[in-house]
Amino acid sequence: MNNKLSTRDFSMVISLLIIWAIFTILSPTFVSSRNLSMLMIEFSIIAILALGMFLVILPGHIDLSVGSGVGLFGGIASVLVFQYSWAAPLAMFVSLILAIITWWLMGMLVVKQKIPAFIITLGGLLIFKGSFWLVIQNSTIPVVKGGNVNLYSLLTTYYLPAYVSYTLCLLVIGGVAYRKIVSRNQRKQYGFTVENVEVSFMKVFVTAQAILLFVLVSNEYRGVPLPIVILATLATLVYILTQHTKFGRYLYAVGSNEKAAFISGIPVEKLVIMSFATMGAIVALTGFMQTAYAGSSTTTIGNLMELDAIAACVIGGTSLKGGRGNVMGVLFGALIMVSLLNGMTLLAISPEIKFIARGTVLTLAVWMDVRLAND
Amino acid sequence: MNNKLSTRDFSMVISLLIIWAIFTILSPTFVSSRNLSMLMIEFSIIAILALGMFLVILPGHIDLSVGSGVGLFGGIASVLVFQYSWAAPLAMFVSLILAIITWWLMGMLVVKQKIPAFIITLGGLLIFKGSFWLVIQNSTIPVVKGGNVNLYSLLTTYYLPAYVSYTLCLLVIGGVAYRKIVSRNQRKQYGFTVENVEVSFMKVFVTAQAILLFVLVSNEYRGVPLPIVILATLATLVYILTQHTKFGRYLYAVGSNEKAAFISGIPVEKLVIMSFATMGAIVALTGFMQTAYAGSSTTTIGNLMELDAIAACVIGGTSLKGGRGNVMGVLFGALIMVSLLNGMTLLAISPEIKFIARGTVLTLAVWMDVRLAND
Amino acid sequence: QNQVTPPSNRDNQIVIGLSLDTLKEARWQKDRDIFVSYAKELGADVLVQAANSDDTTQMQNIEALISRRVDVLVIVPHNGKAMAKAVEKAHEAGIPVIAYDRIIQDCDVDVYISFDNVKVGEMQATFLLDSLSNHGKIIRIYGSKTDNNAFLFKKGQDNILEPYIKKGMIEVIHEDWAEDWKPENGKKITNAAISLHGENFTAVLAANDGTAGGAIQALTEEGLAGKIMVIGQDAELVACQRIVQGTQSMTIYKPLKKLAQRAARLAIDMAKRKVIVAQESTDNGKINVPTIAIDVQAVTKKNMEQTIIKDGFHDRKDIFNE
Amino acid sequence: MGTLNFSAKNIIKKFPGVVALAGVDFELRAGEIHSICGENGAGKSTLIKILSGIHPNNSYEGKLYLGDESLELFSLKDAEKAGITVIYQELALIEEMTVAENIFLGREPTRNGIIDWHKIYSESQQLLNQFQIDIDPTACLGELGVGQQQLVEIVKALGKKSRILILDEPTSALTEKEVKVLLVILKKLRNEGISCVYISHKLDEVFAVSDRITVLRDGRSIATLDADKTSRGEVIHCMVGREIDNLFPRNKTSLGKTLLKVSNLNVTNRKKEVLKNICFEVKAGEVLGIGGLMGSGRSELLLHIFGAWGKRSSGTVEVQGEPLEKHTPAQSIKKGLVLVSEDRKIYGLIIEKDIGFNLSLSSLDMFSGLFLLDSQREFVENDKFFRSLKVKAPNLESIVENLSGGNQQKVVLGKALMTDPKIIFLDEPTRGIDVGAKLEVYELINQLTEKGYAVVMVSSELPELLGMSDRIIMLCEGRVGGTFVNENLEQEQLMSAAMEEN
Ligand SMILES: Nc1ncnc2c1ncn2[C@@H]1O[C@H](COP(=O)(O)OP(=O)(O)OP(=O)(O)O)[C@@H](O)[C@H]1O
Ligand SMILES: Nc1ncnc2c1ncn2[C@@H]1O[C@H](COP(=O)(O)OP(=O)(O)OP(=O)(O)O)[C@@H](O)[C@H]1O
Ligand SMILES: [Mg+2]
Ligand SMILES: [Mg+2]
Repeated sequence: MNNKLSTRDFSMVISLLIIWAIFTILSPTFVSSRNLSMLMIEFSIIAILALGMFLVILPGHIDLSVGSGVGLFGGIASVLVFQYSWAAPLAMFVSLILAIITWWLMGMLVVKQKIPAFIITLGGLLIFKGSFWLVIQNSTIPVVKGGNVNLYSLLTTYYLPAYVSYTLCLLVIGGVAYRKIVSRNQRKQYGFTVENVEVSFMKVFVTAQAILLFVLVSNEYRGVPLPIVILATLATLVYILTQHTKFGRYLYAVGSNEKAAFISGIPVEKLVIMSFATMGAIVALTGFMQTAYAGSSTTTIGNLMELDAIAACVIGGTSLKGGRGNVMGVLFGALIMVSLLNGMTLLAISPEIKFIARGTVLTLAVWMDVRLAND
Repeated sequence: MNNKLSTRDFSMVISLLIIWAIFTILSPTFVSSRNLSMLMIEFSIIAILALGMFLVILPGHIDLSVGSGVGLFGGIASVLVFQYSWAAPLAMFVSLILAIITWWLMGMLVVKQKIPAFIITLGGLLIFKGSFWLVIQNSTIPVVKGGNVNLYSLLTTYYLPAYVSYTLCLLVIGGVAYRKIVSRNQRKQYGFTVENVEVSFMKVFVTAQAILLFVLVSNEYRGVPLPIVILATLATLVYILTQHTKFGRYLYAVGSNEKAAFISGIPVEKLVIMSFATMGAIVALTGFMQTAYAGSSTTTIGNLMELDAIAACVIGGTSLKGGRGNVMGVLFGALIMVSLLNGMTLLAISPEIKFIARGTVLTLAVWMDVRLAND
Repeated sequence: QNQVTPPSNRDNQIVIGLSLDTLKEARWQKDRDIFVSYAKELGADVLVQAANSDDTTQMQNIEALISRRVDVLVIVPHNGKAMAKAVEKAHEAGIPVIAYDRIIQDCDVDVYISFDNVKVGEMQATFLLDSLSNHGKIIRIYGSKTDNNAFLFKKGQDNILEPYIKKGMIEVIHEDWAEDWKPENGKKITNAAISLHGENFTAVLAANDGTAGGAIQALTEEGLAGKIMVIGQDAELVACQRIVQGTQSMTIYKPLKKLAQRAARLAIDMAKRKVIVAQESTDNGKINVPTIAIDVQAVTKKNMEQTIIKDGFHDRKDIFNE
Repeated sequence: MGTLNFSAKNIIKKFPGVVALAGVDFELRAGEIHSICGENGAGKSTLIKILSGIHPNNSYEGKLYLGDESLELFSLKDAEKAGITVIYQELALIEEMTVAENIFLGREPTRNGIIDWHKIYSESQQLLNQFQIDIDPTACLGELGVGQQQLVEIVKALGKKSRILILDEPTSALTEKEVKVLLVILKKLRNEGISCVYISHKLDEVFAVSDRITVLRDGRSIATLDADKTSRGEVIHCMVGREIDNLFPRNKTSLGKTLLKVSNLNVTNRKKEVLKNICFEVKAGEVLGIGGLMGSGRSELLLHIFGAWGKRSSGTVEVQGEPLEKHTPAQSIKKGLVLVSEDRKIYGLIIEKDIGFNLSLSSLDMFSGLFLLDSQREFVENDKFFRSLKVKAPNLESIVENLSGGNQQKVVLGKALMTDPKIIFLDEPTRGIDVGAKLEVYELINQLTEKGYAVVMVSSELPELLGMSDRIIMLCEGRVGGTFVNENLEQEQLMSAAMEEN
């Protein structure tokens, strides 16, 4: 069920198509392979953060601190790389660990001390911002010493060579098909009704086409951007996590009825702490990508990203009360937000209008979503 | 019930005293009459907004849009005054009405369309910001034409003449004493336990002293600042509203169990809409005061004020789930926040540290609050 | 030395209040450090405030400084119009005010000392024209539309460019405001321009080194870095590094040391109620403010040595990161 | 090893202000069904919470024993390890999840980390079949009625294959039919050597299944009786400390004019026809009983008339001659119509506030002048109801959440009555309350009808319907299946009306 399309999802597909249509009409460049690649990179960054946010909202909490977190942990890494000339991987690893610990602590405070996540993370927002500025001394810290490249800087600038992306793409399609077959057989052997072969085949086929098309378009420019690969991997993980593992299902359970979950013997506290820790890791990852994207740590990195992440989740039909939402939705939500911004930048629309448009779309999308959910 | 002092309130008084003590030691100027007046003005502005937020959180909603609202409706008024040379009172009145309508609409969307307030007001945040910049064309619009004064500019710059404040102060004390006596008699006549006379007297006496002290100190500088009078009035109103009227009772009921409230014949929807409308009025008022304080509408007016307002409520023991909290708490919360900022500014502490300190205190205060609530 | 000192400080210790727009950019930290250390040499104390580019905060900061009874106020207004009120308040308290780097409008501020931002914009434009020999397609990245300094820079650039744009010698193929001065926005804007118009443009005129950095990031990824000239301003360290690497063509160096030290001396003189002599004057809408102007310099690979490094604004080894 | 006695010795449990248990001895023999009876607030649930580790070992005095060695429970987990499974008074299910997921919640089978959904679905199907419960395991729990959810909860517990099963009022939301199913299941389990603690206020169930009965009163264990050697009378006597001869003391009153008239009412919800062509009327002084199976639309009917549910596609509702449509509960109450809903926790009470707050909630108009509330008068009024309803609690300031079910129910009733209504809708008014409290509710109904009020009472318990109502309507899939005047009626007649095929 959770993996079948709902009116909800349709509503989003529609909004997305509308937005794309409008921009394409206003400026055909919008669908140029180059711009699409750019869009994909920007999309990956927001979407990854949104996935993390999803894992926190699912059990009914929220995280306002991710924005400044992105700045801080991106900053720590670049300071280590640029000023202490550590190797990029090491620097990123350390910063990652720090982030996980920090969020783990916040999670502890939330569950053990029963302080609402809203507050803890609001506090975090302020503390991380301050620390961030201290760490980079309000200056500009590049992610790599003069002009050359490292793992850090490549995060958002590397494109897969054609052959790699084709192999990958084949593997993925193969995987999907295999999984389909397996689950069909399992369903058979358990004597469930099995959708007839054509349908299954179509499903796989369509998926395959979509992926292939994407690879082709990207290769037209420079190839599949690394960020999108990272996103794809993470998304798949989170999908499996939330739909097909205990941890994920428990997140839903806790989100929709904590008391019941507890009585059913679910380790509520551990669960929440873990979801926060995961968020920490994702924040760090986003931090690296966002900083790499800007090329250097500056005081403004990450500003308001928490809002974008939350918006993405909510537009994607995640309930802020917890217990409802799914990965697909979140991805769509993020894609809507990003397309909007990218398109408007392409049209050099003035900031005032950008704000208004963002606000309107956010509200409309959710409104549409709610309407559809209610009939 | 709610007007008895709880451990909660004590926890706040203590935190406040600690903060004040520290600052006074670090810089005696902190308790200079001038600085206290300044502090009172800054306090009034935040506290007023926080009271509005309180009315929205009580029935279980939240408002993220107040920050940009403050900017926008302050801006509208000053544009009308400065560019269209309207009379200040008229301009403010119009802007006020607009604000009320806007929030009334947001309320409608929340209750009729069932869109979570978090989203609506997040949308509002973006839309108002955009509109604000449009309205003032990213420029700086003074609240009054060249150098002279008007009702608008006086909002934060007028100080009551000594004799007025003394009369006021006497009236207030009289009122308190009278109310005390009345309620004692009523309790007697209904045969409830009555606290013994000494206690009652002490209470009144202490209040009286506090007020008197405040007036004396203020007069040492320029007199009681108008903003604090506005705040006092509003606070009293909101206190009566929430503790001694049907409306207030209903707010608590809806906040703690909307369904039951509805079945019990409470006009839930009307109620929420009204609380939003009230918020609108308060936002406009805050907008005027904040803008008057800065002397002119500029693009940054109101930034992040929503966070301060929410923080004030939460520090003051208001539950974000709704249904719990009281005016006294909110005032204390606001006072803590403001004292902190004012003190650090006085010590010329660098912004980074300010952020960190704010975050820490917010978390600590709430943590303390929660701990005390749990024992 | 036998001047009237305000009653506030019983000891003759002079206290200067320095209210900065922001410390978020490296440049202002330098201002602060130089100003403070020099003032100390001259035997004065300095209270520093930074407002995170927020007018209300800056008002509060100044209120605080007045509460602390400083002898003189040095203000770097985030927004020249908004700080008029602050000046009045200071004067009510009998404290003289110096406008530092940015004029404060519509009030009787005592002195204005700066290299003004309009001039900076003009200088950028002039350099652009010279090195393009007045012809070419360019991208313009303005600063945060909510920050009126962005408008000052733009004004300066326009003063020079307008005629050429009218004549069609300079064609602006893409222009946009970088929200919040964010480098990534500078990058997005540049990307948008490339997506729209391909690679046929010759220069990017950015509002500061931060946004310039964003633009260069985009160009690098496009393989255009170095081929297309990028102009910024502020002489941030990274900018200087880019200049020596050749990815950025020019930045504007504002000899902060001169400015800050001059300002510090000025402040102390005013605190001692000495008479100030200023050649120029600037109309701030209310009065003609006595003005002390300090020249700015365009910095390129060529004159890096004579300017930045000579003044010790940045160390050579940092710039060439050896 | 399913053959060990589970016993509690001299348990004392105090809560701030209340002594919930003041020395309880309880022994559960292997392979017996042991019922616990007691008034509301006698301490049954509290005892259960102790037996299942919710109130951890150190939070009370007394000891637990499994066999002869003492058993220390600090958490649910411990209890589960010891083979103890509990079904609590309030459901512990996730509405958003499927039936199957709920059944396996907390113990999902996994294949190298991945949940084996197929296994979950097929096994839950088997479980459901095994107990002849026909619910689709892939259905979303939220779509089921309370009764069916209750069954799912039970299946979930049974699925854990534990040695000791504790059920706290499992049947409060079940229909006769579902109850029968459950009782069969329990007996089956007993024969498999699983011992079981059974709590219910429905004595006929208690006598139907239990081997022994322990009676609690005011937190003390009064007696432990062998089911086949004792009688209802004795049990009730132990519970309430006095004889109760007539369980249903309905005394008819002369009927007045028609107060409520409903004619060909059709109601839809989410575009689904739920109530079809319903007609009935209620006269002053009359008690109209409404029966039917779970999901037959009884609560929905009341809720709609009250203005709290569904869209009316056609038909009229008249209260004292005036039509009601597109109205809100607020308006209904003004017109003299009140509803006491079936789920007091969700639709009845502001659980976290005190008794006074709740009692006066619907009647604040009475106490508010232009603007202000007269809290003194409010208090006096509250106090009147507090006493007249004999709510068992320290005072008006005590928090409703800490009251036992029955007392909570009284508070809800008090709230309704304070609005001084003409017509009163009671939806399952005696659900989960004890004989004594029931009696009080019935007395109340009598008083009301004597005062010339009209009462509409929905109940799933046929005896109650037959005992208390003057006329009875049986609903069947949203239609009126039959209307009866309550004279020498038989349960069978009602049942057939409720299930009659159209
Ligand atoms: N998150 C879930 N919650 C509840 N049921 C689920 C969930 N995921 C899958 N199921 C159900 O479990 C069974 C097997 O699920 P699975 O996704 O492994 O196979 P499937 O549904 O055939 O896969 P596909 O969605 O590709 O057709 C199906 O009946 C599916 O509806
Ligand atoms: N958490 C609590 N805090 C304070 N008092 C409590 C708490 N839980 C129960 N009580 C009190 O303990 C007593 C026993 O409550 P309990 O729920 O066990 O009664 P019960 O026998 O289950 O009644 P019912 O049949 O209505 O469920 C009641 O007086 C109740 O008010
Ligand atoms: Mg119970
Ligand atoms: Mg029902």
